[in-house]
Parts: sequence; structure tokens; C-alpha cells
Amino acid sequence: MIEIISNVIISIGIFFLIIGVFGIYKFKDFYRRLLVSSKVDTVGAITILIGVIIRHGFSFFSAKTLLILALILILNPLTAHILLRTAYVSGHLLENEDNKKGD
Amino acid sequence: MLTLYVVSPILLAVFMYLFTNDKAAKIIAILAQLALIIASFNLFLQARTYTVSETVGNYYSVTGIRLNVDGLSSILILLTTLIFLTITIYNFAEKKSKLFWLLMFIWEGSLIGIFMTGDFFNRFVLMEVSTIISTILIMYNRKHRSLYDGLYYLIINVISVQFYLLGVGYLYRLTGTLDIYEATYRIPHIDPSLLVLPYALIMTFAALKCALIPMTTWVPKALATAGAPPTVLAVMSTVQMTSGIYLFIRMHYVFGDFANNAIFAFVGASTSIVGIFMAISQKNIRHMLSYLAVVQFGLIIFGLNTGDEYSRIGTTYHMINNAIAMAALFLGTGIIIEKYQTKDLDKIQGVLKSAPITSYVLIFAFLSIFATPFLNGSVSKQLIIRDMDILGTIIMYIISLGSMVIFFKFSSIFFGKSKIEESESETLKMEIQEFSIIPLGLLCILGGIFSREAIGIFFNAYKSINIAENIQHGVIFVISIVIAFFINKLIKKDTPILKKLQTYDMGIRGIILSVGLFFAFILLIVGF
Amino acid sequence: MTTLIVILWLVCSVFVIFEKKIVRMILWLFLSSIIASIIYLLLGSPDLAMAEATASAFVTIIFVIGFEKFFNLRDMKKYLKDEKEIEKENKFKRYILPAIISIGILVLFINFAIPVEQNDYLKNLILDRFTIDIGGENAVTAIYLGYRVYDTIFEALLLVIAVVAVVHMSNFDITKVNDGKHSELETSGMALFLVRIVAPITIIFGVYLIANGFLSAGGGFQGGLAIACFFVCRFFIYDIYDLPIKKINRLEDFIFIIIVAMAALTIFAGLIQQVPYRFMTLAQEIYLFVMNALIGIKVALGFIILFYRYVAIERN
Amino acid sequence: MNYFLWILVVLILLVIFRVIKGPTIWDRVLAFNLISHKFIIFIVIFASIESTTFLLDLAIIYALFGFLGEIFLIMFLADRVRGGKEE
Amino acid sequence: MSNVELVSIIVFFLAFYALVTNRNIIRTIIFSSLMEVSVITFWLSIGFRERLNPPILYTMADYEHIYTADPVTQALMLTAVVIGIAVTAIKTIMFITLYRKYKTTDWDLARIRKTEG
Repeated sequence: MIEIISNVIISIGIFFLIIGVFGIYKFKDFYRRLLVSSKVDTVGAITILIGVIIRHGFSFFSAKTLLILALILILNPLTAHILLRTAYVSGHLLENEDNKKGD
Repeated sequence: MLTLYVVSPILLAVFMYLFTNDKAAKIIAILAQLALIIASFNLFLQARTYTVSETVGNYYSVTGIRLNVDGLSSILILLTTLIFLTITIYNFAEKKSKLFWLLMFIWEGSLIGIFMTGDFFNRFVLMEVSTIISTILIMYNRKHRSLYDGLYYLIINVISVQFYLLGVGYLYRLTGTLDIYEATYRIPHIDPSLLVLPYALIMTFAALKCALIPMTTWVPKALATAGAPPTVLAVMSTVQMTSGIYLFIRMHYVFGDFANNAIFAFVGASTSIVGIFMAISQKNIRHMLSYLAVVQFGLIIFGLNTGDEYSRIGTTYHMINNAIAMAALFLGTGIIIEKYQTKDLDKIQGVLKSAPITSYVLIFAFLSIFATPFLNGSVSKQLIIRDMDILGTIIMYIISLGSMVIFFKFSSIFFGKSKIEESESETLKMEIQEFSIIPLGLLCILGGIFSREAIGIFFNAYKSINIAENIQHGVIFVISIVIAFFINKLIKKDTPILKKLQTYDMGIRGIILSVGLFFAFILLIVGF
Repeated sequence: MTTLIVILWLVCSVFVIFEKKIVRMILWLFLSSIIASIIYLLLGSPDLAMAEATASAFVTIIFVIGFEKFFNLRDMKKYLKDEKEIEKENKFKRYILPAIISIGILVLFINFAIPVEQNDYLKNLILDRFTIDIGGENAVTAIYLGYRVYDTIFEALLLVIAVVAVVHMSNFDITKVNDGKHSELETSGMALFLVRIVAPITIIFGVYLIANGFLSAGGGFQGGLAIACFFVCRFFIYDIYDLPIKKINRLEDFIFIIIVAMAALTIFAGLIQQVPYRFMTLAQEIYLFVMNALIGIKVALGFIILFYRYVAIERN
Repeated sequence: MNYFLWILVVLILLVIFRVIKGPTIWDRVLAFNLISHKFIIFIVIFASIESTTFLLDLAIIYALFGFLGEIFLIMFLADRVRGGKEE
Repeated sequence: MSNVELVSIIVFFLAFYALVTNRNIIRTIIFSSLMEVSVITFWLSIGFRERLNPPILYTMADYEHIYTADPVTQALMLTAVVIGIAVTAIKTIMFITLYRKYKTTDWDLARIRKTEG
């Protein structure tokens, strides 16, 4: 039973990841791609790890997975933030949806 | 405790680097060298009768790293300590920092380790250590260093060592062991078609280390780089390059009957002959000497792969003689270059008057190299020739002739009038330096006169040269020296070919490509 | 599974080679190394996967600092102008001939690389014996610190030499920089705060790797690099170069001496085999732990020096 | 569980196309970030299949070191890239 | 021949090709790093079987060690990785100093400037 539940949760996470990958091809602007992919990716990772934790129950394995989850929670948005900030500071411009240069 | 020979210089070096000053370091260095030479002589005496063998940590069978010292390696260890003692004395009056001694001692330790180890992978690690240390040391002078040469030398070595590593991988898969002696027993039972690849891969690296053609061009980069201390070059041209030959000998021994001698005899001979032309064309003393080293190493490879026991003993003896002569040449020219502040062959004149001792040592070293009767070089060459066929004999004499021409070109520095003034402060330093190279010159003479005894001690084989051979050799020697003199007169005019040869330099791409081509060449010949 | 990841690795390697811009090459190399480390994991060697992942990150850091000047277009243009100074080679000689030769050698190589089962002699011998001879539960650590500790000493020596070489090769003699060149990125408050949280995790994790080295995957080298990673984080946070490099350097050399002495006393002299049978396991575990810790500290110090040397002095 | 690994590898392959294509360096770094995170998940699922705890250490190493290398690259790119042009 | 071995050899010769054709010192350094990675991968593929277990005591399922990875190659390659990093650091610093001196990233141009003085 636990196996099935965890498999379903992991499948949902994988689905999020697929959406994230779809996102980096759908949008034509870097900032939009960053927004979509990093958010969805983080959500997917969290979901998958929760699935793995459920699968292993209350054990050392789960504790370690929890640590990884915490790390991903910190590091993934942080990377996205620094990436965006640096791109913006160094003058990478926003583009409109129909590929015209904005201000 | 064989590990002590390797670990103690390294430990001492780091200890010295941390806790002493420059002056104390110098004295400790000399004392340590003396102790090491005594210890290695003791080891040599032991190894004469039986192979000293030890597994690091006394582990079962081949699980650990096995160290082996047999006759050949004990001789080379003795040679290493001898040369390091010489250069320690040579450097005594110079201001060298602790760093120099640190690197030198680690280098010595790693070289002794290379001669000792009986493990494929350990050899790779030690080779990397010695390569990197020699790279730092040839660029020791911060002001005059040539980074291009250093980078070239480092990168070609690092890339070609990957071929060796691949070869060891294939060999490990076949034999299931990393121990060289264990592998030697197993290889005869393996299907020969499986051995082609590891043989070609390992031999490619060995050939690069021996500076065989077409991978010769790294030698002048290492041995003639601007600003390298002569002591470093003395070690580089002798022990470091001999470690390449040692690798070659050991690997050929591992492959036993599978090893193909004919190719390497051919490649060695052609290396020597090309090296002669390159050396004659040079105007820079160090370039000339570095190509002379190439000639000698080609000759050694040629001697190793032709003939029988006699030529093998002769070649091994020649390896030692060559090392002593090369060390004398590089140290002697170091004195001269420092005195004249130039490396140009045409600008140096009258050395015989301004530095008589140095020039006599240089002359004896050269005489030894081109096999003058009664010197050690002639004994070893006659031993090589003894059982060779006609073609091999002719090639050997041609190489001797070429060395003579090189000598005549070089000898222009001895005559004429010297244009430099003596400075008082430098004399003591020079005296110590000259004092340090006298033993090397003496060894050239002693090794010739007492050749029978020397070969007896070194190889447990009493093989001497009879009178008829001596007379024959003497006649050919006189004839060839006359021919060489006239050839030297002929080539004095600047021919365009020589000028082209003088500036010839293979870039990094060329040498990497030639490593690959050499590998393919061996694969093709051995495989089909 | 392995096949697909190997193909990924091949794709990345191809792009390392045919990419024109240096930054992209570094990125591809990083990616290629990381995929390679996944391959190592699938081949059953988590130790090496860890080592490769840490090493590739450090190599990337070195490359980024070293080749920083050649990132932008202007330098590349200048480089192209340089190229015109030398006489032009024709395309056949420069690209097509080497390609033909390389493919030829590759075909020859594959022709002679006859598939054959591995000879398991040494592997079985070691797997059967390592718990008795060396102790611990990780066979890789047992070989690294036991059977082949002689190699490990030279490896540690090579790191000492690398530090010496980096100091010697550089044009700068300075070892202490109080106010170096600051990074241009005005780190935001959020980033600072989060890096501050991450930094202690790295050091704890490094200690954990070192301490657990002989029981599971990991060990001195990987843990040492993780500790060095803490100092990289420190560089992110404070942006200053106030480490006493000279003292660290001396400490590193000193620890190297201790490592060699320790190996010489216990393994080379065979002291560890003299221990009474009752205390054997304990002695072995103490040996493995101490040796791992020493190597970890040495590696950490070495890489801290290398990193600071590059980032504080060579960037100017 | 094995299917998840296959899907992840295919996803990684898809993201690699973004690294190849990505018009700016920022796209490449972003795609790289996604790949390294997918690898972390890959390792966690792999460890879960094998039920070996120490493989998770590798995932932590990936998280920490992938992050560090990436951040370093980004930081040094900052003053090298101006005006939105790549490199 | 396993896939891993085949691809690692292909990558080895790709790096070889790249080293032969390029003239840029930076690239030479990066390609030689790639070559090292390929050689390490080759070594690990020596005892290739599907689903190998790590050589750690409690994961080794069988007593004949058929499905246990070879610890020897791993320990050797751990050494090779460390050597690789040390060499890379040295190469990079040498390149930086060379660039300061000759102001070029080109092998041939560096040689020309060296002989000019």
C-alpha cells in the first residue's frame, strides 16, 4: 500500500519535472524560462523526495533524504535568485512575448 | 627497509624546509647525501648476490606494492646518489634557497623510487612526481625562465602518460595483477593477439621518455631551456632520462618473447643519426649538448635491442658511462656559460686558458662519449659491437663518427683568445664547482683502465676486451677521427639545410600527433 | 540505463571539443565530469563518483579564475587577429588530415581491443582478505590507506608540490593580501543569508565524510575538499582575503610529515601487525580514522591555499 | 521504480538540448542547474531502489558542489558580460 | 567490449584529435583534463557487469564476488583523480604567467615571441 502511494507521489513529482522541461522550451525569454523552470523544478524535487520518504518510513534513510530536501529548498531558489540578479545587473534585457526588445 | 631509501630523503627535505635556515640546509644536504651514498653502496653490495625484495607492509603475496632491487636497479640507484652528491658539492658556494634543496631531495627520492618499484601503477605515480618536479626546477630562475618550454614539456609528458595508464589498464585486465614480476610469469600464458594493444600503448610512453624519433623535440625544451640551473640539467640529462630507459628495459622484460626488438633497433639507430644532424646544425651550446644526449639515448636503445648478452652488458655499462659523461658536460658548460655570460658557440673562445680544469674534464667526457681507446666509452662500445652483424657495426661506427664531428664543432670554444676579465669574488665559487666535476672526469678514465674489474663488480661477469679487438678498434678510431676532421672543415660554411635544421621546432600539435602516429606504427607492425 | 547515460556523456564530450567559446567549454566540461561521475556510480564505485564530483567542481573553479580574462568577446577578437600574424595553414593539413589519422588510430585500437573477461585474481584476493589485513568495511579505503599507502604518500606529496609550484610559477611573491580585488557582484542580502546557512553544513558534512570514510563511501580526500568548500563559501560571504597563507602552508607541510611518519611507523615497519589479537580491530580502526583525518586536513589546507592563491593574487 | 530513472535520463537529454541551443550564456547555466538537480533526484531514487544509505551522501555532494561551481561561474561572468551580449 | 569502454576510448581519441588540431593553450589544458576523465572511465569499465555492487562490506551480496565491483581499480583511480587536479592547477598557473609575459594564448605565437626575446 505504502509502495503504491509513494509511487503515485513520485509520479506526480516527475510530472512536475516534465512540465518544467516543457517550460524551458515554451517560453522565448530567459527570465520567463528561469521563473517557470526553477519554481516547477523545486516543487517537483520536493514532491519526489517526499514520495521517497514515505516509501522508507521512519528511518535513517528518510532523515538523510530530509536533509537533502532542506538543501534543495535552500539552494535551488538561491541559485535561481543569483542567476537572475547577475543577469539583470550585467544588463540582460527583458523581451516581449513576440520577441521585440523592451525598454 | 627499502622504503627508507625513498621516504627518508623526502621526509628530510620537508623537515629541512620547515625548520632550518638556508645555511644549515646546505650542510645537512651534504651530510645526507654522503649517508645516502654509503647506504646505497651497501644496497648495491647486497643486490650483487641476490635480488633484494620487499612488500610494503608485509602483506600477503601481490596485494601490496612490491619493491625489488636487482643488479641493474642497484647500479642505477648508486649512480643517482653519486650524481646528486656531485651537484650538491657543485652548488655549495652558490646561494640557493631552501626551496631548491626541498625540490632536489624530493626529486632524488622519487627517482630512487622509480628504480626500485615493482608495481605498474606506483611507477606511474612516481613518474608524475618526477615530471612535475623537473618542470618546476628547470624554471627555477624566475627572471630568465621560459614558460613556453616548461608548459610544452609538462603537457607532452602528461598527455603521453595517459597512454601508459591505458596500457596498464589493459594489462591489469589480462593478468589480474599490478605487480611487474607476477605479470612476467603470467604473460607467456596469454594469447599473443591480446597483448598487442597494451604493448603498443606502454611502449609509446617509453619511447617518448627515451626521446626516440619522432618524439625528440621535447629534449631541447627540457635540456636547453633558458635560465635553467646547470645542476638541474645534469640530473635531467642523466638520471631522469635514464629512468625512461629503465622503464623501457623493464617493460621489454615483462613482455618477454612478445617484445619486438627489430623495430626499436631501427628507431634507435635512426634517432641517433637524426640527432647527429640536429646537433651539428646548432649554435647554442646547450642545444648541441641536448641533441648529443638524444644521440646517446638512441644508441643505447639500439644496443639494447640488437645482439645478445654481450651487447646488453655493454649497453648497460654504456648507460652508466654516458650518465657520468653527460653530467660532466652539463656541469662543465654551466661553469663556462656563467663565466662568459653567453651560450653562443661562436662567442666563447679560449676556455682552455681561462678555465683549464673544466676544459680537460669536458674533453675527457667527450672522448669517453665517442669511444676513444682506453676510456670507459670504448670498452662499452666494443662490448656492444662484439657479436653484432656487419650492418650494426657500421651503424655504431657511423654514430661514433657523428659524435666526433660534434666534438670538433664544440672544440672551437677551447682555442683562441678569451676576452673576459677574471673577477676575484667569483674564483672560490668556481674552484668549488671545478672541484666537484673532477671526479666525473676521473671516473671516465678509471672506468676505461679498470674496465675488467668494473664490469666484474657491476654485472658479476668477467668479460674483457682482447688485444686484437683493441687494435682493430684503434685503427678504425684513427681513421674516423681523420674523416671527422675533414667533415668538420666541410660543414663550416652555412649551408641552407643546416640553417633550416637549426631553427626546426616541432610545435605541441606536431609532437602530440607524432605520439599517436608512433602508437599506430607499433600497432601495425606488431599486430599484423 | 548505463548505455543511455554513456551516450549523454559522449554528447557532452563532443560539445567540449567543438565549442568555440571558453566559458561554454568550461560549462560542458563540468557537465561531462558530472555525468561521468554518475557513470561511476552505476559501475559500483560511489567513492570515485564523490571524488570526481568534488574534483570537477574544484577544477571548474580553477578554470573560471584562470581563464576569466578570455571570457569576453573582445579578447577573443584580439586572439583572432593574433592568429593572422602567422602564415595561414591550409584547411586540409590543419583539420582533415588529423581527423583521418585520429579515426584511423581509433579503428586500429578498437580492432585490437578484443573483449575479454577480467582476470579476477587480485580483486578476489583483496576482497577476501581486506577485513583481516586492514580492517574497516570499505575495501577502497582499505586499499587506499593500507595495501597501497605507499602510493597515497606520493599523492599527498604531489599536492604539497602543487602548492609549491603554484607559488613559485606565479609572478607574485605576496602571500598576504589584506584588500584584494572584490568580486563585482553586489551580493544581495538574501543570498548572503542563505550562503551563511549553507556554509556550516558543508563543514559538518566534510567531517562526517572523513569520520565515516572507512565504514562507507567517502574518505579523506572527499571530506577534505568539502571542508575546503567551506572556505569558498566564506569567500562569497566576506569577500576578503585575510587568511594567513604562510602559516597554513607550514601547517600543511607539517601534516604531510606526520602522514609519512604515521604510515612509516604503522604500515612500513609492520607495527600494526604486532598488535595483540584482542586489540587488532580497535587498532586498525583507530589507524584508519586518524589517517583519514590527517589526509582530510592536509587536502583541505592544500586546496584552501590553492584557492586563495588563485582568487586573491592571480586575478590582479 | 526503474521507469522513473529512465524518464529522468530522457528529461536530462531534453534539457541538454537547451544547453546546446540556449541563445545566451544565462540559458546554458540555467539548463545546467536543472540537469544537476535532476541528477540529485536520480541518485535519491537510485539509492531508494538499492536501499543503500551512503549513496545519499553523493546526492548531498552534488547539491553542494554543483551549487558552488555554478555560483562561481555566474559570479565571474558578471563583470565579463556587459550589455546583454553573450561572452 | 562494453559500451562504457567503447565510449571512453572514443572520447580519448576525440580529445586526441582536438589536441592535435587546436592552437590555443587554454583549449589544450581543458582537453587534457577531458582525456584524464576518459582514461579514468576506461579503468572503471574494466570489470564491467550490469548492476555491480559497491565494494563495501554490507552491500556485497555474494561470497564469490561476481557482482561486486573491483576495489583495486577504484583505489588507483582515486589517486589518479588527485594527481589530475594537482597537474591541472600547475598547468593553469603556468598558462597565466605565460600570458602575462607573451600576451598571447597561441602556441605558435608564444614560440615566436619566445625566440624574439
